[in-house]
Amino acid sequence: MLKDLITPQNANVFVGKLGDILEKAIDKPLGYAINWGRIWSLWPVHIETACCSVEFGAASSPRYDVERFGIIEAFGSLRQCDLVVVQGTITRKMAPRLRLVYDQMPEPKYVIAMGACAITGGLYFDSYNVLPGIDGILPVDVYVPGCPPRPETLIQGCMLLQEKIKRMKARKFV
Amino acid sequence: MSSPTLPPGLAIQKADERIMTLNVGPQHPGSGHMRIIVQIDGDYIVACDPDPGYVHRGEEKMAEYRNYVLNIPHLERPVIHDSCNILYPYVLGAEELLGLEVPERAKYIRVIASELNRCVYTQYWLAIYGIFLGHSTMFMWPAGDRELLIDLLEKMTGARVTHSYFVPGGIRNDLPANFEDVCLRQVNYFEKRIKEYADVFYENPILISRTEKTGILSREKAIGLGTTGSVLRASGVDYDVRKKEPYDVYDELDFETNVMKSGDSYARSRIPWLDMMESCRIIRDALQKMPKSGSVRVKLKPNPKGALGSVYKRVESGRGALGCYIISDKKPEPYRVKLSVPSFRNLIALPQLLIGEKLGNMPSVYWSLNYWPVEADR
Amino acid sequence: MANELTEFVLVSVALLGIGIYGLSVKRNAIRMLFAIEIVINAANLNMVAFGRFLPHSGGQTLALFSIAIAAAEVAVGLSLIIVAYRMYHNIDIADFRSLKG
Amino acid sequence: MSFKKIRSKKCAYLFIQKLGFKAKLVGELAGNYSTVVLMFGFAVAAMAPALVISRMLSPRKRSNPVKFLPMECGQVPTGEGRTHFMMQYYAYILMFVVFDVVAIFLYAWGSTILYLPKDATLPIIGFLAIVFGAMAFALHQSGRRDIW
Amino acid sequence: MGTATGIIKALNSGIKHIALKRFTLRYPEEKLKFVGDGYQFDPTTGVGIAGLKGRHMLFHDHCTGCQLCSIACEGVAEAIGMVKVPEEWKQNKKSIMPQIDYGKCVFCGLCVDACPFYALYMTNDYELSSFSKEGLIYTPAQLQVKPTVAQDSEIQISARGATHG
Amino acid sequence: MADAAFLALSVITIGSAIAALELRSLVYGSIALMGTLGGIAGFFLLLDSPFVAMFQLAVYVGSIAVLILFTVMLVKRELIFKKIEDKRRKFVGIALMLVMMVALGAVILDSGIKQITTDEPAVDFREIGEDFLTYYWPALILMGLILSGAVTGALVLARRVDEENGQRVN
Amino acid sequence: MSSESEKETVEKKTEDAKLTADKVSEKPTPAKKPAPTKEEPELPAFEKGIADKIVEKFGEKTTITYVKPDRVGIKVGRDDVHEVAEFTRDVLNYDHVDSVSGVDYPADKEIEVVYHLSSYTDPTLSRQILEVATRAPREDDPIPGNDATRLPSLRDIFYSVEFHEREVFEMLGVYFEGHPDNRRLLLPEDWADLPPLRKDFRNKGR
Amino acid sequence: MSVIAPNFKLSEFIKSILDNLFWILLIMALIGFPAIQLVLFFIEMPVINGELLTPFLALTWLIDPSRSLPIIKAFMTTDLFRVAAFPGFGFAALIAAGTIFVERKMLAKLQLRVGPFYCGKIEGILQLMGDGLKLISKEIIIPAKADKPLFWAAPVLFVATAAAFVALIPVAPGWVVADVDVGLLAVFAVIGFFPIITILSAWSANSKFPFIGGIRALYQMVSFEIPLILSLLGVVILTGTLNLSEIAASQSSFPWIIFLPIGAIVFFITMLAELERIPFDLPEAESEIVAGWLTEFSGMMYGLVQLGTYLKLYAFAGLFVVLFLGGWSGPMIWPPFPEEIITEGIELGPVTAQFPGLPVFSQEMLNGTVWFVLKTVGVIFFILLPRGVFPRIRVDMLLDLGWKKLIGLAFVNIFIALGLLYAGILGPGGIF
Ligand code: SF4
Ligand code: SF4
Ligand code: SF4
Repeated sequence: MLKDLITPQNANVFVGKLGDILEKAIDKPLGYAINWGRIWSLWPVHIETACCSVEFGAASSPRYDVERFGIIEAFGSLRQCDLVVVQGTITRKMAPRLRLVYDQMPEPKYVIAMGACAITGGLYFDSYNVLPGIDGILPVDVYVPGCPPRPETLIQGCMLLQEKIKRMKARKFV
Repeated sequence: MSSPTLPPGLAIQKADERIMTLNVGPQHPGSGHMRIIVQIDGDYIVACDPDPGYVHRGEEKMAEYRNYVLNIPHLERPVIHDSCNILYPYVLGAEELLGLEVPERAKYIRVIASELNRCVYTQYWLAIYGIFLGHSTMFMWPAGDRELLIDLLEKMTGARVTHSYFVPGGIRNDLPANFEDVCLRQVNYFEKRIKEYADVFYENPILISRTEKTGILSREKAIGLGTTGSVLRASGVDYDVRKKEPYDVYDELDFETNVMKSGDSYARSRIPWLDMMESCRIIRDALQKMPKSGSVRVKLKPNPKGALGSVYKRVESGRGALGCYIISDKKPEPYRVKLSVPSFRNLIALPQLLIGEKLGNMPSVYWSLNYWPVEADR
Repeated sequence: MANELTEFVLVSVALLGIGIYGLSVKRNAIRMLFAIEIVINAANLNMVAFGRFLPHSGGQTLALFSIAIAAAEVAVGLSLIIVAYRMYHNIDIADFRSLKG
Repeated sequence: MSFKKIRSKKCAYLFIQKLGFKAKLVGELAGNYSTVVLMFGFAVAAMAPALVISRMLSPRKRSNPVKFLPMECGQVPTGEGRTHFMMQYYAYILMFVVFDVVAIFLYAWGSTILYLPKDATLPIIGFLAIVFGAMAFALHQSGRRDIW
Repeated sequence: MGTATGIIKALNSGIKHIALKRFTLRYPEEKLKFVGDGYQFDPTTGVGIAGLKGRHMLFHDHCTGCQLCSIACEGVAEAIGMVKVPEEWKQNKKSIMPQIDYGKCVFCGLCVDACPFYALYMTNDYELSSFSKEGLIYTPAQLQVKPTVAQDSEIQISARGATHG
Repeated sequence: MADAAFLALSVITIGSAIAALELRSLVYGSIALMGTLGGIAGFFLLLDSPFVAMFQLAVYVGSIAVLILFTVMLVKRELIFKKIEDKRRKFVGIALMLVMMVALGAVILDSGIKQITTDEPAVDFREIGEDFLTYYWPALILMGLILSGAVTGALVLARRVDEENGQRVN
Repeated sequence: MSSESEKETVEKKTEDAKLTADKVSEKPTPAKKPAPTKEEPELPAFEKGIADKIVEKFGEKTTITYVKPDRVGIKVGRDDVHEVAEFTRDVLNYDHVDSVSGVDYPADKEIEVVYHLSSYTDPTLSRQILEVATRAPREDDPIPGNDATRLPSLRDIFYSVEFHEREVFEMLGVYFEGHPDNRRLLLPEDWADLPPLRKDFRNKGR
Repeated sequence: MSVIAPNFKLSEFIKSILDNLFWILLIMALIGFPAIQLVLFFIEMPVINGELLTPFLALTWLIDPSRSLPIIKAFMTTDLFRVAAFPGFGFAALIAAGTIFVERKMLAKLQLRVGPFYCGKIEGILQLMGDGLKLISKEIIIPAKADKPLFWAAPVLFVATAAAFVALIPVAPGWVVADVDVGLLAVFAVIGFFPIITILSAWSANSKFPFIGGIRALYQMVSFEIPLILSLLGVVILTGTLNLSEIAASQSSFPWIIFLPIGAIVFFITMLAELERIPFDLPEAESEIVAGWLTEFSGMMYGLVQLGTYLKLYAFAGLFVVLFLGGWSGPMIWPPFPEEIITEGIELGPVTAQFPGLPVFSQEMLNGTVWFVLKTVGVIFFILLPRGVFPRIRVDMLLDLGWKKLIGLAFVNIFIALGLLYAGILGPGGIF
């Protein structure tokens, strides 16, 4: 009787079940931990596209100090970054470069559209050289309105992004 | 204006082999919103080609579709942290075209606002200069102290940077109650703070040895290239529009212009700092001389029409002389608005200064030109 | 096993052989430099080994001396290679022969 | 010789508790150094899994060939990455090779100086004088731009 | 020696700053005060001067649906669109009111200047970030909400540096 | 322990010596050369001469290998990956190598070297310095002269002669 | 040319404007500080002198558009602009160009390029701006660089116009002969439309 | 519009952890213990307390805490413990992690701001963990034309070399991973590996900016190696030994920095340069060459390089302490263990368990470690401080400084040491 049970098929099934259970067991805490890490260590890439970079700079100044949230500004290389803050107007000259920068960044990566220009074109809705918002070229996670947004608004946007990351799935598969 | 020659010992045998072309920008911590294509031979820059235009938004074209008032939010966008100054020549020109007369008190408030804005701009510039030199504290201190003045401007205008404060015929709203005291207190503290920068920045031997004798712009070259502002004054030309062609009430205020002879990056970076102290002086002086009450704005008709003709007005902004050329053809919209911006005028000096320099000097020389890419691109 | 002199000497002989092979076969100037280094090292190994087994400080002293000379030799050798490379844009010894005229 | 004499004479110099341990058997001393190698190996063994785990955990998208281009400031890169490129300071590396030898050589002298008579310093002074001469010349040369 | 003293001076100044107070405004806990000393903001109605960079506030009982704000905004950013409001509100005859898209608005305040009936004001409610573009469009009903003013920090200057308190 | 170390070191040293000469890429060749040099340093350690071993590591691996790598990176990319050798001489070279190794090995195994073993304590490294300063001091001075000559000569050689018409075209 | 009548009107208007401007500038300085602005009545004479010098030298080739306090405007034909610029630099001591603006006049089928000259070295000229305008023919179907819209470049006289002229070239399609570097500056590399500052180039929705 | 999944709850997280615990225990019971027993049967066991460690004995010791102490003590004398935990990798990594946190907080304080604050509730102490977790779950990009083996190996080798450097630093009397009689030379030998790894990784990335950065790093490290070596010669002359433990022990009465301040200053400056810290962070000068030789490193590779950098920082600071500040020597501040603990051990309240021979470490060792750590932290503070005060310098200035000024000063230092020795102030028969 016991011999009947121990067959290769059953063993396979058993191992498969064990694997499922293990994956389920590991998945959640690991995902939680990874997401937690990602939340507190958003490193924005150093790309300035227009005048909103002034307020982006102000956000990392001592008065607002985004480093409190683990956001460090001084990263040179885009290979180490995971957040694109599109700081304002995207002109037709800048758009391909922005896309390239986004493409070259490692996964996972997030996009914040900062300023009216980055969201819809803002003031430059009728300009000949400005894209009407960056939705066409990048998948945006959080929109931060304003012209330029106050640093508080940007920080609030970052907090929203953290909230969003918390609810994302950390990995596709082990 | 002879073409720049290579430094001795840098004649190149086979150009294609030893020269490396670097794209500095637009995603580069040391480029701002532009691209500089540099070619280096070892450690020396042998060719440099600035490539601006990444923020070219067609402001001048759009200004032709909007009337004199609706243009205001647009025309301050090129330099949002110096927005009072960049609006100033436009507003002066529009006033001349529309035949308006500004109340005395508004003139003083304009001067105060524009001086505050000059400091705000310069502090931001200084902060970025720090980043370019690899000095993170030099970013943080000015960027933090700048907030003191931003706070004042916020009290005056309600906005942190894009104030839209100057309108043809005066200013948009009066000063808040009790503003003078707060302003005096914060400006005094601000002045004390920027004096503390001397130890860590301007008298720091490492910074001095890094920037002194690099990127030297001689007096003749500075004049011939038509540079302006701190770049010009660092090369020994005493030219400040506020002194030479005083607008509003600058001729009644007491201030000096700062001139240095050496024309190197150090002088170019030090002049704006000295200018900030003068600005503090101007602000205090203006606060004292300002009429304590009175109207601040002449009422405008809706859709005012400009007189036929053209005006060219200029002011001294944080970066240098800023001109605005307006042509009007008796319509509510100006026929043509041209901003002659100091950044664009100073950009021409960049290739001249960089060729023959070491690669390590590139960021400091570039940013010492007091260049704001968004303004140059308009 | 390692307590005998012979093994060390044999290793050094093997290295010497490899070095001589490299010197005779390779025409790449840098490779030849490698071969020379290997030969020098074989010699050093011998010196130190003998110095250890006939306890005498001379072995180590000479080895130090030899390493120092080798450094000097490499500096000069590489400079020569660079000069030759700059002239001929190649590092093939056969090309350098025309140096003599 | 003199060294042995001083050692047997019981050094009055109290800083030194013991003189170097001397190996009787061939290869005995090497045991001390094995821990350095062990540490090296341990670090490799501990850190390589970090990369493997990271490779396992991280999301990967290789659909985009642009991603694997060399990074060049948001520009599609041009030209060769490893060009034949040199800075003007090649002379310093040449100097390093020679003076590194000299500098470490001085340790052979420095660590023995306590056990030697004073006149044994003379040769090293001569040696240093020669090397100083060479170094002055080399530094003078290396200031030139055309050395690479 | 000048170099050495310069370096020592710089180090000294750096160490001195470690003892200074921090300037940081801890944003989510503290918020900038717009009330009082010098600020042009009325806490009771929640409205400020036209330049204030916060979202707008619409007083339904004043708005006549005259579209002047929308026309003013056309030259700036085309952020205001007039939308139908439910008939039962009975605020104005045409029952249209401005709806503002904050994805476009640049907070210039020209619409506030343009409104002849004092129906539109700017407030200090700047926390407008959103996950989606749709979330940035504020309908007349949303615009009517008066922002809460629980903000109390301002710059204070003491002997140990400027702080927020 | 020492035996195992000896075996491993022999394999590393000889293997990487062959690799240094035979690997296609010069950069990998330099790395293999570093392996050889490090292996020799290991032998020195086994022979209880740590000073020489560390000297070997610091000088050979730390500076000579760097210089070689640097020079390798200086040459053109094609040349790094090109094998330059005489096909005809290859077999002659191998034969030469084998003959030499066999002959020398036979001589060594035949000679009295095999009898040399020792129980004496190793030579302390301080004696090296002592040697240099007392008995070998002319050699020390000579070494100073050689090093000076080397650096002078190398620098003079490495200087580039400017070409007059070498202005760049842009 | 049809612009003459317009020019006259401009002159009249500017004179009116000047009067009002005088009034404005007199008012705020009643008796506080007489020093810096005292020579105001004489100034137009000074500017007149500048204008006269140019007219004296070039006669018919140039026309004076306006003379205002601190501002003089002259207008030159495209063939003489080089000469006039040389004269202003060498004799009148204007040493750099503040701005170069291109203005499109589709009605006149012309494109005007306005140089604003000023001086750092000459203290008497420090308040002055000399406006030198010149016109190039305009084509309705522009092929920037390859049509009749051409002007001589002033780069060999005023080095500072280098980037300005590049900008005018791409914004209005005026090709500057003798400019060493007539490349694109601000617009994207793949811009294939009309030069954007021409009046017949319309922004979207306008 | 992005869809947002329901929030992840902490309670679920805890529950899943409990799940995991259950499974781990189950697997341990079913597979782990039998495996351990098997291993214990077949492997030669050490003799502890005069008893051969048989599997049964080991099991009893596992159950009775007081009897397990000998095992721990025996384990602590093995090389593995030294390498992995106390003076070796674990200890160094801990200090490195602390350094990163302190650096960020201190820099922030100097710049009048807060620094990491929200991560980990209390002043952001978990910031480093957050960064680490992020980096480990980040994609690693290998550029298409890169030399893959070298590119992968470089960060690991970097950490490993730094670890080998750490191995040479004595922490307390007798507590050093490798007690080597030519320790100082071994240090130089290990330092010599860093430029090679740097230039190889830079070359392998096949990109322009890393290559320039790598070459800069090479120049920098190489040029400052000679002043580094020369500046330490003074100490060697005065002590006559190359063993780091002996050098540290020789300073029981006074540290060498009193007699050789110039050497200490030169060593400190060269240390900054070798560590690529501001003002000498040219290889990573982000405003000139993006991130230097780190430009192409992404994800955990970058993390490893950072770890290596900070390990190196700890090692250099430790070396400075050992050579110039007297290593572990300092007045005894560690309270002596009460007599009964040493003889009888501790009695633990309700569950009566006695721990005889409890103080695992001796009092001297703990005191020495405390002093060593204190001094090291002080030195690290001074290494970190320039980052807030100085800008970056330029390559030619750097080379000039290294080759002209520092080498000259180092020789001045050597002659001071010689003078002290021959004037009879120090050395055999000297005053001190
Ligand atoms: S939103 Fe405003 S501040 Fe930001 S880029 Fe656009 S115009 Fe500039
Ligand atoms: S808000 Fe004011 S301007 Fe706008 S529709 Fe209402 S009443 Fe008219
Ligand atoms: S503030 Fe300006 S942009 Fe915003 S709705 Fe009003 S007019 Fe339009």
